[in-house]
Amino acid sequence: MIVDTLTSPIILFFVLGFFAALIKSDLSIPEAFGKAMSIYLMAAIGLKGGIEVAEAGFSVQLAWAALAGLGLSFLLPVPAYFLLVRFGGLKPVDAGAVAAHYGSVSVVTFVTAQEILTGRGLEPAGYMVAIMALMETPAIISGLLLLQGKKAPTPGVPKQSTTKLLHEVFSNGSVILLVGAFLIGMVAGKDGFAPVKPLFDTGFRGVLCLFLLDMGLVAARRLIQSRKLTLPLIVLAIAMPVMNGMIGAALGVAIGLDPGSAAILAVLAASASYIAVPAAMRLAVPEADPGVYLSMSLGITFPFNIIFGITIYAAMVQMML
Amino acid sequence: MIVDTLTSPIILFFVLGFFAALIKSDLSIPEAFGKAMSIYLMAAIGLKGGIEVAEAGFSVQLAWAALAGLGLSFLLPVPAYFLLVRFGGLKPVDAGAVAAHYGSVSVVTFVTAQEILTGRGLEPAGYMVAIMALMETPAIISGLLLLQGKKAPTPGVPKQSTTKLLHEVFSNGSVILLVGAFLIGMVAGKDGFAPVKPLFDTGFRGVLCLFLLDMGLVAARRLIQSRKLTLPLIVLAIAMPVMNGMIGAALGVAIGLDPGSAAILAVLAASASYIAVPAAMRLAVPEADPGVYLSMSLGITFPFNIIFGITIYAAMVQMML
Amino acid sequence: MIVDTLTSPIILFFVLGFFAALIKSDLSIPEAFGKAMSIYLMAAIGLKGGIEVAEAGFSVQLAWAALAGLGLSFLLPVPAYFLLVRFGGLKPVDAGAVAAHYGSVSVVTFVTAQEILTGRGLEPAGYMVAIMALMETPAIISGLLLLQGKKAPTPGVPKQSTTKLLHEVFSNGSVILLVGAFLIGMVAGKDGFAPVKPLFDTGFRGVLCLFLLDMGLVAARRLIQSRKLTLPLIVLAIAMPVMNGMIGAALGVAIGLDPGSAAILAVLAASASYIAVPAAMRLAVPEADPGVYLSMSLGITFPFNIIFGITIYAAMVQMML
Amino acid sequence: MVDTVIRKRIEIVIDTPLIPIIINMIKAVDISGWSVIHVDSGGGRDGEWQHDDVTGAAAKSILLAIASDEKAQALVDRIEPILETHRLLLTVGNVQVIRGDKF
Amino acid sequence: MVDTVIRKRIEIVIDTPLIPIIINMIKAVDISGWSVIHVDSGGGRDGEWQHDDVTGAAAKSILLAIASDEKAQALVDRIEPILETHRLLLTVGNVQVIRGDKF
Amino acid sequence: MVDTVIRKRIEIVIDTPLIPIIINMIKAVDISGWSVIHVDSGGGRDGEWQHDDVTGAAAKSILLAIASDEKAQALVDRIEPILETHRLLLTVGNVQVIRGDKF
Ligand SMILES: Nc1ncnc2c1ncn2[C@@H]1O[C@H](COP(=O)(O)O)[C@@H](O)[C@H]1O
Ligand SMILES: Nc1ncnc2c1ncn2[C@@H]1O[C@H](COP(=O)(O)O)[C@@H](O)[C@H]1O
Ligand SMILES: Nc1ncnc2c1ncn2[C@@H]1O[C@H](COP(=O)(O)O)[C@@H](O)[C@H]1O
Ligand code: NA
Ligand code: NA
Ligand code: NA
Repeated sequence: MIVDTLTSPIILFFVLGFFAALIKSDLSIPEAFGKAMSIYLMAAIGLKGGIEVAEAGFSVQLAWAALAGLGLSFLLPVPAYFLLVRFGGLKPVDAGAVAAHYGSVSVVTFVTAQEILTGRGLEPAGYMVAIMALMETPAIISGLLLLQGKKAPTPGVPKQSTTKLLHEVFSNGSVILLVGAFLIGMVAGKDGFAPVKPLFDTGFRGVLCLFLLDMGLVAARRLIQSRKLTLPLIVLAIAMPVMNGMIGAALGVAIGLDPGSAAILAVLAASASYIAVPAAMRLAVPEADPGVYLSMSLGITFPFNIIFGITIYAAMVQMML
Repeated sequence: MIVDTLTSPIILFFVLGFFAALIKSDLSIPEAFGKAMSIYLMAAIGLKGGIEVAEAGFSVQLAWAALAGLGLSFLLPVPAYFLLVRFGGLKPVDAGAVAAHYGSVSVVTFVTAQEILTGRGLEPAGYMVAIMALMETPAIISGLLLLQGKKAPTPGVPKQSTTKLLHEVFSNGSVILLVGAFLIGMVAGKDGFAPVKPLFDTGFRGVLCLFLLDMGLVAARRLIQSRKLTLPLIVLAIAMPVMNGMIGAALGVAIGLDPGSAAILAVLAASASYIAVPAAMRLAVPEADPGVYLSMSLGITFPFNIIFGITIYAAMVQMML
Repeated sequence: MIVDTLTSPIILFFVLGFFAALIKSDLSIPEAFGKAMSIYLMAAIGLKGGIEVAEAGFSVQLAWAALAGLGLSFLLPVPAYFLLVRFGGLKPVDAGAVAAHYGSVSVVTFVTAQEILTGRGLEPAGYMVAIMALMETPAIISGLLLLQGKKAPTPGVPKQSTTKLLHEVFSNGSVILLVGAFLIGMVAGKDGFAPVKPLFDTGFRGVLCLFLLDMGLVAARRLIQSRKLTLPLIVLAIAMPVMNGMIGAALGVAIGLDPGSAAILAVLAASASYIAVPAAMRLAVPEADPGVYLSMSLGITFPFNIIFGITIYAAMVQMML
Repeated sequence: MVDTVIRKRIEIVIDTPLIPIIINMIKAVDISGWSVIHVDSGGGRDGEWQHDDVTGAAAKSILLAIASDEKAQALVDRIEPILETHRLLLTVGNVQVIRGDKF
Repeated sequence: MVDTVIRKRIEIVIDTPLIPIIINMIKAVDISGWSVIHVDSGGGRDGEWQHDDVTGAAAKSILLAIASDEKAQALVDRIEPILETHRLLLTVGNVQVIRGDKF
Repeated sequence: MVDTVIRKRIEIVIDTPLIPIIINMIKAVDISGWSVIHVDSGGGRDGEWQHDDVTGAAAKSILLAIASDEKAQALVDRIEPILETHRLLLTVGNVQVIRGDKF
């Protein structure tokens, strides 16, 4: 199965980007193009999920999956935090910030997993994209709760008020776009979607290739430029996703999800955020070192998940069934 | 019909953007991506119009429509100017600048109307895109004529020469692109267009969705940040398009255009520029406050036209027939 | 045939851009969009070439074509250098820098030629895209060798080490992307390509139109702003591509390439780089005046090749057969 | 010849996500405005970085504000405690402006 | 050690569409060059703005020009009358340059 | 009130492809960091240019570095010989910084 994955153009473009950055090529994707692709991808998966839910209707599974997703995002940072402090040797502020990343999710890992699983006949349910949106932000709150009291208030700077933080968390651009496109998909339905389908459906995998090329470059550059990674942190950046993936897989199977959906729940649990959470942490815990959390989530966990993780978590689910 | 409009993904993406900006989400579309989409859309509608004219040939209607368009763009600023001074309480420089916006047209409103009307079986004639290009700039000249003498010459700054201004007006990027693509469509014809059709035709509605998402964000942010809007100005920003739309509809019906073309002429009359004219006014009348004209045309008239106006103007035409 | 070319939308968009810049229109394509399109085009042609080679297998022709390409890129700068010094009146540093441009290739000229030749039933072999990648960089080394000793070392600045320069040459972004996409195409093959085909195949010609619009603008602006072009340089900027094209055509026919491949080899020989080589020259020979080499390659040779050259080189090949 | 007065030119190299914190301070000390300049790349104790990175969390900008001596001092006093934790680089220079009363 | 002389560093925060007006003035007073710096966002008496806006009419830039005392003064004199109407923010500072004769 | 010291603000208008050469010099004289500012367009003896150009070979940037007198002088000495050949525009100004020991 790993071989399957490794001959898929999507993964190969990621490897190409990663390789180009490692040999210090000057290949680079303009920032605006990268952002444009991520907006396109989020709109496309949101729409697709919404249409599928409009077709299939709400179900008990959906409710269970939502609960599971919320719970995972909220609780996974807790063991992560203690591992990061004890085993990783991080200061509490840094550990809290990193933990929030591992509770939250990576949209690109989700999309890549969806493509790979669908290619193997394990298509996840349409509502899983909504579950992903749900999982983006609880981990941020959870990470900040872990830091409560640990963080000396800086003189002269008023503490971020909780309502302000909650607002930031729920009005986060990617959450709004995912949820908004999901609702548009539900309202428009299959017929309403038909006219816009050529862009959002047909072009999807090709754009994903180019976006993963970009992510490969970004991940490898982050890895090269990071000076904050110690061996324990590298180990944790692989062990935590495997551990979280296993918990996600077990939970998915336990609540009776179909194999594809359970696998994608595992992928979501295993993946670590590198867009929404870093931005939130930068603002809420500026003392935490972005060099640590970006290197771990983007430099190690993300490539690990794309190349090996997805296949591993799918295998876990199939062994548990 | 309003309900129809409100379940179209195109409009829903606009509403999503508008909503995101209202709740102060950090969702944003990179500037370069927005410009890229508008270049794509203009090239696509230009090509499409040119091909249709190549098929249908020139006609008396086309000539009448061109005359009507030119006349509307040149004359609509006149009543607008007096309304803005008397009822809106604007200074002459500001009133002249705003009036020019309402004589000119909005490309996105045109494209959205074309999609919505086509969806209802009221497809406008292909040449209407050329009429739109014709209508972009006369209003600028008209607005400046209204200001003749009203504007104290600033010491040390040579007056903008008229030939220089005319050059700027006719070499305007969007006019060149629209007219150029139109001519390319006419030269290439249906067969020549076939190889490039997949990009320009198939992807069109999807790109329009994402572009309206962007426009929703921009319009709402403009509305929130504006401090120059008074109640009379808000009323005028809705009354002027309705009035202009009615004039456009009547003229379209009077010169014997088919219902779709008459409706789109009404939409063009009703729409207000927010790209070509602001840039020209900024340079020609720097004393005019951009806060006023952008807030009115982009913050109020544009969303009003997209969500309600298009349907209203189409209904006007159908009542007049 | 020239007429054929001149009614193709691809060429017409180039002419439109060129015209818009000549009349000093403010039409402009955002830098990020231009770069995005060039990344897309390189990925697309790389993939396509790789898939075709995967289908057709390696062949003796491929090996001969590779040798021919390498030889052309490495040797064409030599006569160019002497012409530029003797006839063009350039200083040695400038002549060396310009010569390197004419040994290397222009990706856009290649792609445009491929489209035009395919449209005439002269489709080049798939492997020619790999030959293009091979031809990008030897000319840089060759140009620098010509300058050996001519260039006074600047006090305080350590000479660029050769290994560093070689690294820069081979890790060049466009080489990596072309070769990488080519290999991905070979690994994925026709079946693996199927899911990403809609983006890379269907949209290709349309994107090429918009990219040539951009290139038309850039080329004409470069021509207008250049103050370094003398009549001899203008003559050389047309004579050198014709001469190089003839050599390429002869070599292609001599090694037994099919007419399409021979024609594209001629196009490659005739084309001049305006991305990889200028960047390399700027860094390796900062004393050379970029105004000279960009004006010649981008302002004159590029438009000449797009509008007339491709047709001329194809005709040369057909006369030689 | 036009009359000019001396004002302070405050320049802060700052992580883009942290800009709102400083803008709040600028408003608090009643400085009349600010501009955010785009920084493409850079390097420091923490290594080098480029702007073209999807996360945006590591992007940097320059905040520029022109202010009177007094307001500049008030801003510097507020920023000083977070200078190290927020990894800011703050410089203050002198410039001449026309109609200095508006700063 | 290299010889340096003092020249003026003129910095103008300006609406992007108005740049050609000032460039004409720069040329008129014979200043040798200028650079336009990209401004992402800002705030002032008129509220806040972002650059990422399709209209472009509200975008701002910074015009930077290095010039001799004399030429700088000539430029400032020309700009002064339109400072308010065109909503410019003009500052002038001192910098050292090498080979000052070219400014 | 916070203690400040005077440091040098070095600003270099430079062709973007040449930046690595100067960064090497910055590192060689042990200056602690630098920032690269995005320049959109400009004009000089060689005519005008815009940034939105696919070649990238003609794009310009501004390199900004804050440094002590001594290190600034060392950098200027290194740059001086290539000032003309590499078409650099170098200016040095004075700014106040807090905790000047890190520069
Ligand atoms: N004191 C200031 N320092 C730096 N930039 C300013 C200042 N005041 C205004 N600006 C810039 O100039 C623009 C227009 O200011 P205003 O005319 O006050 O609305 C603002 O959006 C800022 O980008
Ligand atoms: N006096 C100046 N002030 C600010 N920028 C300048 C000045 N002179 C030149 N430049 C910048 O340096 C670039 C090259 O100048 P030049 O070498 O004179 O062609 C110009 O395009 C400007 O961006
Ligand atoms: N001396 C300096 N001059 C100019 N910019 C600097 C300097 N030091 C640091 N920076 C900028 O601030 C960022 C963070 O620096 P640091 O905190 O030292 O890693 C760097 O990436 C640069 O963009
Ligand atoms: Na997770
Ligand atoms: Na109108
Ligand atoms: Na060549």
